[in-house]
Amino acid sequence: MDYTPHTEEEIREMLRRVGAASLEDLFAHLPKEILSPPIDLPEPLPEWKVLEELRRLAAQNLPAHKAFLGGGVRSHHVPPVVQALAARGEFLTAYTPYQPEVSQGVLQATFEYQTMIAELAGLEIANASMYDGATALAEGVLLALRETGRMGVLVSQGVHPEYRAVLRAYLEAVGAKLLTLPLEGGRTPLPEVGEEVGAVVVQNPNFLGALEDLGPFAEAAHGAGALFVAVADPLSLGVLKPPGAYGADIAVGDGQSLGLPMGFGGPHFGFLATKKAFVRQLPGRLVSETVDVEGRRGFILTLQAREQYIRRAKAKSNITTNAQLTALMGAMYLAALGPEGLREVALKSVEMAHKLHALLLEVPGVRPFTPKPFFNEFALALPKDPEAVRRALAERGFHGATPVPREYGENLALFAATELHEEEDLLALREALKEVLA
Amino acid sequence: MDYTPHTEEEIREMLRRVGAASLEDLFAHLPKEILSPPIDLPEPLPEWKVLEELRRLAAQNLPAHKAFLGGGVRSHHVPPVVQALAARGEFLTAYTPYQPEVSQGVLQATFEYQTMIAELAGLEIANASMYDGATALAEGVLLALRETGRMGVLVSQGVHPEYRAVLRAYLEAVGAKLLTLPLEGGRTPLPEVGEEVGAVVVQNPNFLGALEDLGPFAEAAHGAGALFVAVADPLSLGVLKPPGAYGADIAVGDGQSLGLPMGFGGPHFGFLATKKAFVRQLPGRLVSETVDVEGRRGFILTLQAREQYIRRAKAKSNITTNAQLTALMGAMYLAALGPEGLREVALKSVEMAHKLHALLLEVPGVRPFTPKPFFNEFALALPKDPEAVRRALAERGFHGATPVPREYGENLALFAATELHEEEDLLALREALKEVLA
Amino acid sequence: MSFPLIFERSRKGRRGLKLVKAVPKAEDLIPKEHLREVPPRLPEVDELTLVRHYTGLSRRQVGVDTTFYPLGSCTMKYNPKLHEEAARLFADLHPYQDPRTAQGALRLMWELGEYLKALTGMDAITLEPAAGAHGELTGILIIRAYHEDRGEGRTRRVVLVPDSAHGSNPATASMAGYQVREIPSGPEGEVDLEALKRELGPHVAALMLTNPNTLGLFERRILEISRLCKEAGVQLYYDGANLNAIMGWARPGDMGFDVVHLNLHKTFTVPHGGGGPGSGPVGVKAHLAPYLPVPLVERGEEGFYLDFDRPKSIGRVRSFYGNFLALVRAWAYIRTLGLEGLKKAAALAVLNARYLKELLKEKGYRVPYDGPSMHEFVAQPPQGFRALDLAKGLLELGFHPPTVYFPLIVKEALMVEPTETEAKETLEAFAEAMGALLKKPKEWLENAPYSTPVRRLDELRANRSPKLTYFDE
Amino acid sequence: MSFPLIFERSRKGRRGLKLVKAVPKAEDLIPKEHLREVPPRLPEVDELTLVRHYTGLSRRQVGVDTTFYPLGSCTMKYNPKLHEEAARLFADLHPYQDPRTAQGALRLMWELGEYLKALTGMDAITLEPAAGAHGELTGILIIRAYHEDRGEGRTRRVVLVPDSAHGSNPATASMAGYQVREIPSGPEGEVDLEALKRELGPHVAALMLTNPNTLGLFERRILEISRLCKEAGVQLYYDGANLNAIMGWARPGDMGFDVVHLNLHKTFTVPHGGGGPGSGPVGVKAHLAPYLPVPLVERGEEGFYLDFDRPKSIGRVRSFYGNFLALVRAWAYIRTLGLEGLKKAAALAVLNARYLKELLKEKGYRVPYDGPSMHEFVAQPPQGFRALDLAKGLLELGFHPPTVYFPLIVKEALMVEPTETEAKETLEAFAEAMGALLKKPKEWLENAPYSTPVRRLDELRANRSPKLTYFDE
Repeated sequence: MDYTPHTEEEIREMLRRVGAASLEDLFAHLPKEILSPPIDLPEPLPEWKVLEELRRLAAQNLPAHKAFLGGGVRSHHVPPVVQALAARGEFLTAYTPYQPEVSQGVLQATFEYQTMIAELAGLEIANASMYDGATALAEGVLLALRETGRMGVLVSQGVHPEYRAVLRAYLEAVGAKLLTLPLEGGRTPLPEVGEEVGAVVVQNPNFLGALEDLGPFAEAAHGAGALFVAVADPLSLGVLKPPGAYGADIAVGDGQSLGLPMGFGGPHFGFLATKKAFVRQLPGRLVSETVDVEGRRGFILTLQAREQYIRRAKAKSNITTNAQLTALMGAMYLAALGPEGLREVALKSVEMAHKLHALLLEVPGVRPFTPKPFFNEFALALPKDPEAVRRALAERGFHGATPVPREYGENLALFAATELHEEEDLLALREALKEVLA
Repeated sequence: MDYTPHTEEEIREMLRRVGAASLEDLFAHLPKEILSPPIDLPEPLPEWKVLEELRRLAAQNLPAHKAFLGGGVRSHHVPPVVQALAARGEFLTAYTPYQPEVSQGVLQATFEYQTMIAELAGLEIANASMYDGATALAEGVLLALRETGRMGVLVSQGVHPEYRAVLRAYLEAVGAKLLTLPLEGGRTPLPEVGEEVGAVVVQNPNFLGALEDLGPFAEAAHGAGALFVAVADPLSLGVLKPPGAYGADIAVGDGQSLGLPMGFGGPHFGFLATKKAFVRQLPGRLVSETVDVEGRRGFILTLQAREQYIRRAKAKSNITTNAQLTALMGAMYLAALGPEGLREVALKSVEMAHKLHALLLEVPGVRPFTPKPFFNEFALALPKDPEAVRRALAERGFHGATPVPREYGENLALFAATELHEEEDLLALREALKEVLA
Repeated sequence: MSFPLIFERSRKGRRGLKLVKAVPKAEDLIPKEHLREVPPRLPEVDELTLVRHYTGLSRRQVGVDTTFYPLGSCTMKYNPKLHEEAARLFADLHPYQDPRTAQGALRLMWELGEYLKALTGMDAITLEPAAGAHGELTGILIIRAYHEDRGEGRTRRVVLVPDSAHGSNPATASMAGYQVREIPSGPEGEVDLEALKRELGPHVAALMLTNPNTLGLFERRILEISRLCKEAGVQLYYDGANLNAIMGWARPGDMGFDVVHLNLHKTFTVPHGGGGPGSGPVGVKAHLAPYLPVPLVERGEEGFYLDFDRPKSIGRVRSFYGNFLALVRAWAYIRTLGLEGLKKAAALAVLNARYLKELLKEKGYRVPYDGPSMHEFVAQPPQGFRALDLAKGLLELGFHPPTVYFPLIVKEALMVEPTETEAKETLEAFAEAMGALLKKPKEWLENAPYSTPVRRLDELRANRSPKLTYFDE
Repeated sequence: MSFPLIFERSRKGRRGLKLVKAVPKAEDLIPKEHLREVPPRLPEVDELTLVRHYTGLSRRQVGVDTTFYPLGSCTMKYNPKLHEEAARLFADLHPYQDPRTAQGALRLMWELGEYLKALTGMDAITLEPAAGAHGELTGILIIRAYHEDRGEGRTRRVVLVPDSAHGSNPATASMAGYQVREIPSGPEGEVDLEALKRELGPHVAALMLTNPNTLGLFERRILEISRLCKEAGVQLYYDGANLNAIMGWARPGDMGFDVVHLNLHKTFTVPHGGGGPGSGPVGVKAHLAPYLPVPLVERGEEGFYLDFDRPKSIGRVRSFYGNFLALVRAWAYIRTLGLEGLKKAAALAVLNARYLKELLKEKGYRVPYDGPSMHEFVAQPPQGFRALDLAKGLLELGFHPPTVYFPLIVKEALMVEPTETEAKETLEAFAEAMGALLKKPKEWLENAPYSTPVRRLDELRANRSPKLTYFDE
């Protein structure tokens, strides 16, 4: 039950050639005290049994297809065509395209990804991907601090709380200061931007789903010599004014909404777009077009002097493995839908979220919290503990009511809708919520 | 919700070029009486909704993983590696390799398949596949009749009743005579073979799971100038003496046991192996090794003059599309397991079937029917209608008790075991059967 | 640079998948005389070698997923990836499980049958046949049973087929024990009505027609043909290979056909798989329904069930219920497109063919039967060019060639079926390539292709001394 | 013959996937000032074009599935296809669904954590980091929090790394706000103990080691190193990139490491995906457990739950719970192999490396630090050959080259890691190719490769005037 090709005879022959008496002998130079410790692992299983065990585990989960849960991940359609293409062994089992002559598939696909992300963000360039939206934000802010030479960061409370937690961990490490701008009425108030501030960060739609007007933040940031960083949902950029059009210098976000499986939170991918002027401060991989010795167009990793494996301690980031395959899936999704398809999915989600909003407000005790206009999710104030509501809904077969952290208010829960929801689904949720809150 | 690339503008442009005013206009020369009839079909759906509908239908089935059902299809492990490789778009979306220069993938894989099947059968050659085991049998018998110039066929009742039904339909069409040899004590009695008989057909293991001794049938057939046709389960050929070693002239069977999904009965594939001497009477495609103009090894469809698209009414069969992809999956399975792996799966199935046999005979009222030695399935005589037993077992979550047609006896049911069954599964079935028969 | 055979990658004792932990001894289970003495010489490879082998082979193969593939009469349209996921949902069902535990599968079959009946205008249907030719055989056996039931089995011994018919039509008729007579095509490429009239009579069991025919032309006098057949007691058989041209626009049933087979792997996007598995349902008019093979899926009060109680049935043409997983794909296709989508697909298949025909004529190709083409057309190269060489030249230019040398009534035939899923610019690029070929030096054409995994192969050698297995000397 | 960009395949108004039937009007839902004025210039393609595009791109790409890929330090072993099916089973879970409805997923995470703790000899673990370097950052942040908690945060400002370390080690230390000091390697390729002693002190926060190191050599004095670190209050960090060499045979925990990160995409067969997503769990000794990021998966009386109540935690390094679907694959791998299988895999990885080293030496390559190699080794070509040219030559001969120019302490380095899933004859064929390269004319080498989809690319041009998007002028 392993994946090694060696026959007993081959092992003997190879051992002889390398002058070892046995496989154990290959480890004979390790300190005896630590060699072959007792390790408690389950017995090996044939693959059909592994699959059975996995199916047994999977059966202990209630799948979240058509979940009404929000908070950075939503139940969207995962197109089989994207899954099938990304499963091609050449994409799946290649690594970083250090040898461009035999890696044009990954390189060109990444170049196309960069283009699509830049287009969505309304900015000039994008890197080849980051781990997720949260780390993309952290790296984006670090970029802004490097670029401005400052150490202060103003972050809207409307930025996903987990993103802010990651940002905090990254910033504290380098001694940068993080100041949070509490939401007022569900939206970010325009702050005073001090001279120590290198980055102002706002998310749109914000964590509560509300639309923010980003223009004034960009102006305020620029007025004080800071950069403006926008956190965006790429799906929303099919219809919403892109960060670049608001004057953002850096746009980041998470790619899950682009048809990626929710996967209990990952892997998805983070995107990071910015202006070409900042390219040499950009972390992560970048693919450039160039030509080969015969003048044919080709693609290649470029500006590698920014990266850790060349620049070591002076690199712009330590990132190496990023989220190539999931980013590729995001690009495939965008290509499969095109601008119209993306717009339609986004609008349908918004429409269904608004219908859901109206329906859930019919439930006694439920009060609105997220102000209009919102996008495809919103917070409601519930008359009960949202964790209990979420559980009670789950017992009725519905996934809904993402509990909102206390910092935003008491008994708040997020509800989202997507292109997968139909009127009857919304009505069914309303009835279930009525029961739960009765 | 369709797969056409045409934009409205392109359609206009193309219509103009072909001199048509509209898409309707393209059909204007069809008789008016029949044009655009009202047709009642459901409304089109976006793909996520189609998937939802299919999942809804799928949820109305009780999956048969680990089924104890026998009768020509069994619940075996379907290796993900085989599924993944066969899903490669080039294999999936090619057609008959008429252009060998760009079809070496399918052609070489088929050549390898032919080799593996010939090896399993202990015969010299095999064709590129038939639809299923039953049609492979029919075509194999027709081959024998062509080769002998006779019109009589002796068929053991131990041949799967559905295979015999298919054989009957094919033979009646050409006016051949089918004579059935009733089983005696669960095995085929050695018949007198008359001069009108062109083929003698025995299945091993037979429909009731019992092992037949094929040697005497081959002798009897050959003694009367007839050919001997053996129906075999390819998995069993990992351990059992192959038809060729018994003197069979033709071996046929169904490939499902080689790791193919049960798929409610199909698609699987049929195999047909025989002696090289009969090659020009063989129906279906054949791939041969050859060389290209530079002397490189290559593969090509050969002896096409046997086939319908060349020989038309004089072809050896009308078969064209066969079961290429499923046959490829069978070959991949054989390559993945190798001779040892195949042997192990076969033996494990046999072992578990024997344990199951002993356990089920502990259930009051159950009597043995299939004589020993049997392979990996067997018939039991039940004290109740087997259809009712099957249903009652299903209500308890078990798939077992394939009802055996009345021609074999009253209240008989088949039970099978495979490499997927563990002791606890067998015990659980025994308990369930006890309940059902109590 | 020849690609190794899996047997050449094999190493004695190497193991791939191991599915069994504790292996029982053969002798403890099976009497020795039944045991194999010599193990089969199957390849012994590890899993990575397996993956590299078949991945490598796939990279030596083209398909619709890689290349424009206008193989006439084969309808090489796009096969949606959705359908592969759909089929997976139904993979784990046993044909003999209690039908109450397979209601979803049975409902799907029943619904698909209803859809196909609606689309063809037939009264009853079987989903059992495994491919188009298999559907043909099923259909002819049904016709045979019908005539026999009426006492005309011994007199009606002839099946008529046009000279432009697929080879499977006459081969099928032979397999069903019939004599075959060819009906010539008229000057416009349609059935010669006078010739047909001469052949019709009480000795004829059936007329097999493809409509549109293999020239891509709709038989405009089909209503007259069917009337003549009816008068002569001749059953009219519809070869559905070309249904893609007219689906939703016209129905064989309305044209007067008695039997129809469909190729789900052509018209309804079941992937061709390098040559199958396909699926060939057969629809019939009410008078033939009693003869359909068993079982049929029926809807009863307690749900869907398999009906075996059909005393006049021809019996069976396949084990179990046909290529069920192919049916799932066809169901998904029909539900995705709906009637409007299917009509649009057919119309654009026709538009693509007519457009490409115009482009090729412009490039110097002739179209001998240049009527109102449907989904395909048959072109001829200018004098002096061989269809084979052009096909090989196309390979060098990155296209899969059309069907060549068929139908037989056109010399050096190039039978082109672009399908509706190809884009305008693909058709134009193909036409450019076809044009470019006519300007290539003769020698270049005769020796093409050059950069394919192998070049022209020695077919004669393969025919004279076929080597059909690795171990064959 | 350059392959079109997806944007070049785009046609205005063409549609691929349509997921919405009745499309609402934007203005009815969203105030105009929030709406996008210019649509993004995304490609407009049909589904078949999409499939041909990405299938075509994949055919211009090699991977482990196609080619021997001995990229040193990356452990390019076979990625079982089983794992892709495994991951699908868990695809449809939302991170914020009620944990009681995700007990299977949580159990899998918990079990994987237990397995990894057992294999590394650590006391607690987080599965949150998304890759190896991300794990490094997590680990160093934990060490930082530990020192700060003990009041030594301001004094311990230095992280030590060997000169042979992966670039990510110093880069990570920088990201965590540390100064980096390099420790030279001794003549045998292991850490220079005297140099290390000189550097250790109360100003040092951590020493980051890879063991076996990037020369493929096990640091034989690791117990002394860890003792020295302990004495100096320096936390010892284990870069798990090379764990494949010793898994099951020796544990970082037993060697005295305080923190370990693992690369599930190297050691535990998560596919590399062309550069991720990976997964980089971090295990720690008990004294560091309080600082692990939130949440941790814990087992309680009512089942598995996510523990957020960890006041000393460094917070978060990623949203949600890490790359969960990668964890599923690693779980499947460990359950398939068990301890014996993992030990066998490690031993054969070592055997393959040592065997290939011997073969390459025979062909004329030098191995400057020729100690008892583990899973990889670093070779040098004979005088006058450039590693780059040899790499490009290998491409022409059908192999993926080793890592070149790393580690930095070896000139013209060729860092070769064959992994345990490669067959003996593959190693031999590779060695033959490496030998053949040394006999090629200089000019051939300098201009290789020749028959790849593109040949050598102009890197300088890309660096000087990068064109990073299609719409960039």
